[in-house]
Amino acid sequence: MPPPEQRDEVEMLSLMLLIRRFEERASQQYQAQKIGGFCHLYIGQEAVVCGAVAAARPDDYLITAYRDHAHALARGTTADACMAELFGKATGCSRGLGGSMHFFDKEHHMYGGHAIVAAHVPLAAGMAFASKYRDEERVTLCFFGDGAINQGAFHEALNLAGLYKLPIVFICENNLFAMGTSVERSTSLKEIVERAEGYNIPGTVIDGMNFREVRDKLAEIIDSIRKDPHPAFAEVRTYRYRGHSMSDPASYRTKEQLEEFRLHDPIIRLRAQLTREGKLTNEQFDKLDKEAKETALASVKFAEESPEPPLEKLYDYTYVNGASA
Amino acid sequence: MPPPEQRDEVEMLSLMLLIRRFEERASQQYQAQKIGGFCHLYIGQEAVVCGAVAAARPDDYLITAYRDHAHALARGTTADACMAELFGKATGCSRGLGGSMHFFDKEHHMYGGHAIVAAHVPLAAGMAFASKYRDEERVTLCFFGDGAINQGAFHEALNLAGLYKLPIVFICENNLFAMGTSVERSTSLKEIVERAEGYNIPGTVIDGMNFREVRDKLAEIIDSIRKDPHPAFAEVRTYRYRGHSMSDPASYRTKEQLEEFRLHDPIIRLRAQLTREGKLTNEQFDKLDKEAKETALASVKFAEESPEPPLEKLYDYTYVNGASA
Amino acid sequence: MREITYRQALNEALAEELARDPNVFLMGEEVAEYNGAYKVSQGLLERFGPRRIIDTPISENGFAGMGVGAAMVGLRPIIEFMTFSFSFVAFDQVVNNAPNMLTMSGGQFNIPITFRGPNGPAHQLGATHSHATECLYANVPGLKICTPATPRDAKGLLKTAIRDNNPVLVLESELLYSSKGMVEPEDFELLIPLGEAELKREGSDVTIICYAQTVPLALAVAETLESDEEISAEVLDLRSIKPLDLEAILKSVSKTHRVVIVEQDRPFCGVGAEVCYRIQREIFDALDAPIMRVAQEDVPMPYNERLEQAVLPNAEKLIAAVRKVCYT
Amino acid sequence: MREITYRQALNEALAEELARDPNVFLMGEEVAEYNGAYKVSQGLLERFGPRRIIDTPISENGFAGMGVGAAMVGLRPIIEFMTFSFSFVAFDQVVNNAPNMLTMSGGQFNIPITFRGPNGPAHQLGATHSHATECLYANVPGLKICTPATPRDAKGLLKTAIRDNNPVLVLESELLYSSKGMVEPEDFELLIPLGEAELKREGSDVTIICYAQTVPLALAVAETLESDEEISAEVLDLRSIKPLDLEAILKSVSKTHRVVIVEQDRPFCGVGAEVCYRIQREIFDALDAPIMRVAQEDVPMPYNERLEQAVLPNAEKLIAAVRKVCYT
Ligand SMILES: Cc1ncc(C[n+]2csc(CCOP(=O)(O)OP(=O)(O)O)c2C)c(N)n1
Ligand SMILES: Cc1ncc(C[n+]2csc(CCOP(=O)(O)OP(=O)(O)O)c2C)c(N)n1
Ligand SMILES: [Mg+2]
Ligand SMILES: [Mg+2]
Repeated sequence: MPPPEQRDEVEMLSLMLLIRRFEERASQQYQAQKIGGFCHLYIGQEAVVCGAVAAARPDDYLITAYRDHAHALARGTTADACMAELFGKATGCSRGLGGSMHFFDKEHHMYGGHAIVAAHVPLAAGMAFASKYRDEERVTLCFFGDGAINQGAFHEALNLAGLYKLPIVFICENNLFAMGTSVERSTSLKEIVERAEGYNIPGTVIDGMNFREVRDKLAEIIDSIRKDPHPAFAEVRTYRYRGHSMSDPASYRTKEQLEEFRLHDPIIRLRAQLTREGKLTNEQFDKLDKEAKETALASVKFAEESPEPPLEKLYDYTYVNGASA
Repeated sequence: MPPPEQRDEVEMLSLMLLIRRFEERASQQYQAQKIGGFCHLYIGQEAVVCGAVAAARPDDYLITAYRDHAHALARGTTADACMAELFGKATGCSRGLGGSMHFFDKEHHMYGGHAIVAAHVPLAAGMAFASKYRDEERVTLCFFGDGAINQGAFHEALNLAGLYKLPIVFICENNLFAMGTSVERSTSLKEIVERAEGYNIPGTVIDGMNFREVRDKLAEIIDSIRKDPHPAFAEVRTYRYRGHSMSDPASYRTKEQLEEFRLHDPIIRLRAQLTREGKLTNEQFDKLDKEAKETALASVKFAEESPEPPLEKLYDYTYVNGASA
Repeated sequence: MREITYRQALNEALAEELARDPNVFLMGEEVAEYNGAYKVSQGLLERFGPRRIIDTPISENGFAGMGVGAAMVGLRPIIEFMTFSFSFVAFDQVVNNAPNMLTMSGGQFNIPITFRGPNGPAHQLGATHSHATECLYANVPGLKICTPATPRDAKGLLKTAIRDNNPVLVLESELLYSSKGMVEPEDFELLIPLGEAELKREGSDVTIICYAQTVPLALAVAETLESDEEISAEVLDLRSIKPLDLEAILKSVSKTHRVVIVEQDRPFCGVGAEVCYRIQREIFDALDAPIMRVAQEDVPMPYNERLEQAVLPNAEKLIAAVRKVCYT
Repeated sequence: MREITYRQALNEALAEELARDPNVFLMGEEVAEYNGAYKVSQGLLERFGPRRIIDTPISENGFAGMGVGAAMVGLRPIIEFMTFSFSFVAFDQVVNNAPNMLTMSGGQFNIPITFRGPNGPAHQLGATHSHATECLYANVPGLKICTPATPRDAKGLLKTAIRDNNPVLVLESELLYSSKGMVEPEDFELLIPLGEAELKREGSDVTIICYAQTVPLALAVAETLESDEEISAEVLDLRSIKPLDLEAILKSVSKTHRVVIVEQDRPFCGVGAEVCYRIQREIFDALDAPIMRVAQEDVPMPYNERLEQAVLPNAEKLIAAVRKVCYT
């Protein structure tokens, strides 16, 4: 596959559009009570996972927390499979058993979708351990929020990754808030990235509203890891436009702050860059956006028409049969 | 009570002697199977807790891990009560119910004696929280080993202490090993003290084999905390002459390393300093050592002759009766 | 008496105990500025200020341990777990430090702490967020556990828990927060002792033992049984899991001779297993039928709503169990 | 057959499975250079090297989670807890990530991991170091749990656990590590299925159900009962707690009509409570007496030896319980 720089930026722009339109639909369907449980939207943060995916190989391991719809879509899980999962249907990426917070797609190297804050960070270290154990040229991308860095699991995983020189990038999606708690109120530190020093892990700050910066800086990190396995830490500064979850009015932040970030909207930004460079016309953009909207809408129809997981299979997911041959 | 500088160093020397002689007796009694369970000796590290106690007030909160005999003795728990605890007798500092790893003495502000690595570090933060909550001029001294810094509990407690500006000194007794694991093999970091930076907590390195340095550097830290509540971190470099526990031959380290540290033995060192300064004669030292040996020996007799905790009280320690008035 | 919600009842209990005792404080994620993830602490920051209503980072093990440490030196912490599913990252603090301190210190340090928050399956939250923890914590000596099902019990039990000198877990139910019930006027000092079950309905043919979310279920089923099958069911709400009100249980079973236990936790080593053991041990000859239990199916909780409903105890399962013990 | 210790048996099982499958690795505190805190991994580093025998920092939550992550992508980790009392700081990884992954991923990710180490009270280690965790983990769907009592069972169950495609907890006993027993020769492929209890002694008057440390106790008591009271006791070793061999249990009880369960865990919601519930539910009419249990006293473990012995199940308590169910 082509090196990151070559990956078609227009394609990545349409991916960001798909993510946004998909989540707008999801939000609408949640309000219509077609979707249950908790639902956390990624709108505003699209450049982070898209930049990371553009910088990585499709078979690099990817794992994240519960704000995970975009990570699956970015990895190639279809909008149909994602929406069906939200609807709890058998055609969902987790067969309707995981729900919004637990998206999985083995085929596309999407390893979840994990809802206990920071509990997946040790899992990521274990995946990186496995690729090193097998001498694979594989890098693990571990996404988590700013709220995760004060959990013991985060601390233990970073120390272990540093100790064993594991090929992993810890990607902290710093959107300034953990639910209603700002980073200043959760973390005894000026800059999150400094925490990596406590494990002798190199850290980088990245503007998460800028697709090209995310892609290029992560590409550099990932390539250096491929050459010589080691952990790296990236604090990617971004913002979620919506509340923490569908039930959160987000009254803890100012309208000004939100507007400020909207000015740097990652989709508008990449579109402008591409247009300026003559790589994209307005017509082309509108077409991409129209396609994204159609795909998102179609996914709702697909989810609605999909079957529920069969009741009689209720007991089939607790244990697998058989043993190692 | 007098400021640290004034505290009689000869008195502190005899305290170090008592701790050493007490543990030599304990080790002997363990081999004679008068003592059960695990037993971890502090021999070699005496200057750490003695320096800390000399720098603090008697009512400052003190809490440590399972290598805790010295911490109780330094706080004023009698050798009798300590030996009786090892023997599991009703006259022990924990009434024979705690054992070597769980020494407690409320009267002398010794808050344990905790055997789950790092699990007491959040307790210490809570104690410091309480004194700040009540506006007390009290500092909490939290001791733990180099092996504790890779536990989640340590991480969470340091961040919380930094966030809430708690009056606490985190005292890492770095004796280079956690059981058979050297610091290089457990910690992805060059210097343990650097980890404090990840929480914006000031750190200091202290020579733990030198009583005066421990006392003076900790006194400075403690005083600054009393003036203005905040957490501080001290990496105190020391060495345990014995194995991790009575059952550990300590074959993972070299005889040379042990001998190297013995050269800087904290007792010999303070004795030399005092003699040089004409504050202590050989006769006086021999007398102190003789007293320490006698106290330790007497504690064995006391423990042997003490009664067992009564069987009929077996159920009396699970819950206390009553409620807040 | 007034009608208020379970959520308001808890909020009143917190406010009253905070007002009563300056050593009481509330600590947890989003409890202060956000007024609680489920709004149980609504208005408390405004009334009691940031010294006593304290927001924390996502560090359950850290702040649960802080609570235990603060309790060692005389404070009376109330630690909120946003849900008890998250108490698992603090498990060591809850099962080691809180309940063992009194014994390990030979009686020197009791730990007057309250751990509270919603427990048990809510609605489509999936496997990681649906844990019913009562049987796990009930196994640990030194802990007390209550599981209020009504606004009145919620208020009375939480107030008692906060005043208790031992570690107490108040396991609330997210699905009950908005339910309503009659509670004494605010000025009335409502304290409900730990370890006292309550007969929520009288009956003669069978005893249905329940707690928390399964109480409304049991009451509804009892009505159906009365009207549809002429079975008179007695409904006993345990209210406290530990201490367990064995006396009340035996009294009812001695009368009905038939028992069904309906619980919200997992079946294997669940609360009902212990209750069953105690009953048959004490009054084996009084039993006219085997004791039946209705608990969750023994599978991780699926997200899909229909599957989730199939995992949970429900009227159909409970009625079937009652029929079984009544041989109808 | 040869006579070897329980420790050697475990060591052989580890060595054989490491040799058999390159995806198997052992990770934990002091397992490599120190050869294991209890020497169970003696010689493995020398034979298999640091790539597969891995020392860790004191970070149970971290390395237990690493094991689960490695298992997600095809390795077969063996995670040693120095003791299961320390698994509480990793509780969330063991009860959430390991057993829920298969369900949450709709069947895409099974977790072939083995968690092993000593479990239950040892000797005078005090309240924090004496936890019996079997009933806690048995409550969690998706986990399998075995509790070997003999060298043969230790070897056969551990090998089976390592090959199982699900998360399995092998709960060993520190007090049994040096005990000896007959085991097939090394070249024999010894695999003991999970979920199969074993009749360790035939009898006709009463069934004593036991596991792990209580098996030798039950066997000794059975001898005494035979000689002193002419009571013929059948001793059934569960070997696996989950899956539970209900068939074997019912078969024995249908014969003896009397049951005593002797367990090493705490009484409240302990393993015996579940076993009791299942028996009375299935063959209520076959019981001639209430089912009795002998477990720990429900108090935190005291350090003092005499008090510790008073907390633990012992011959005196077991004999009293047997007498009770036999109405002698
Ligand atoms: C251990 C644990 N504690 C609490 C929660 C509840 N919770 C879910 S998300 C969240 C905030 C996380 O914020 P952050 O890590 O910044 O991620 P973001 O939501 O901003 O993407 C909290 C407290 C949880 N899921 N797990
Ligand atoms: C959570 C936990 N894991 C493992 C252990 C077993 N253990 C007891 S002491 C110890 C080593 C601790 O070393 P360190 O912190 O350096 O203290 P030191 O023994 O050197 O004083 C270990 C691994 C434990 N008690 N708790
Ligand atoms: Mg965030
Ligand atoms: Mg050490």
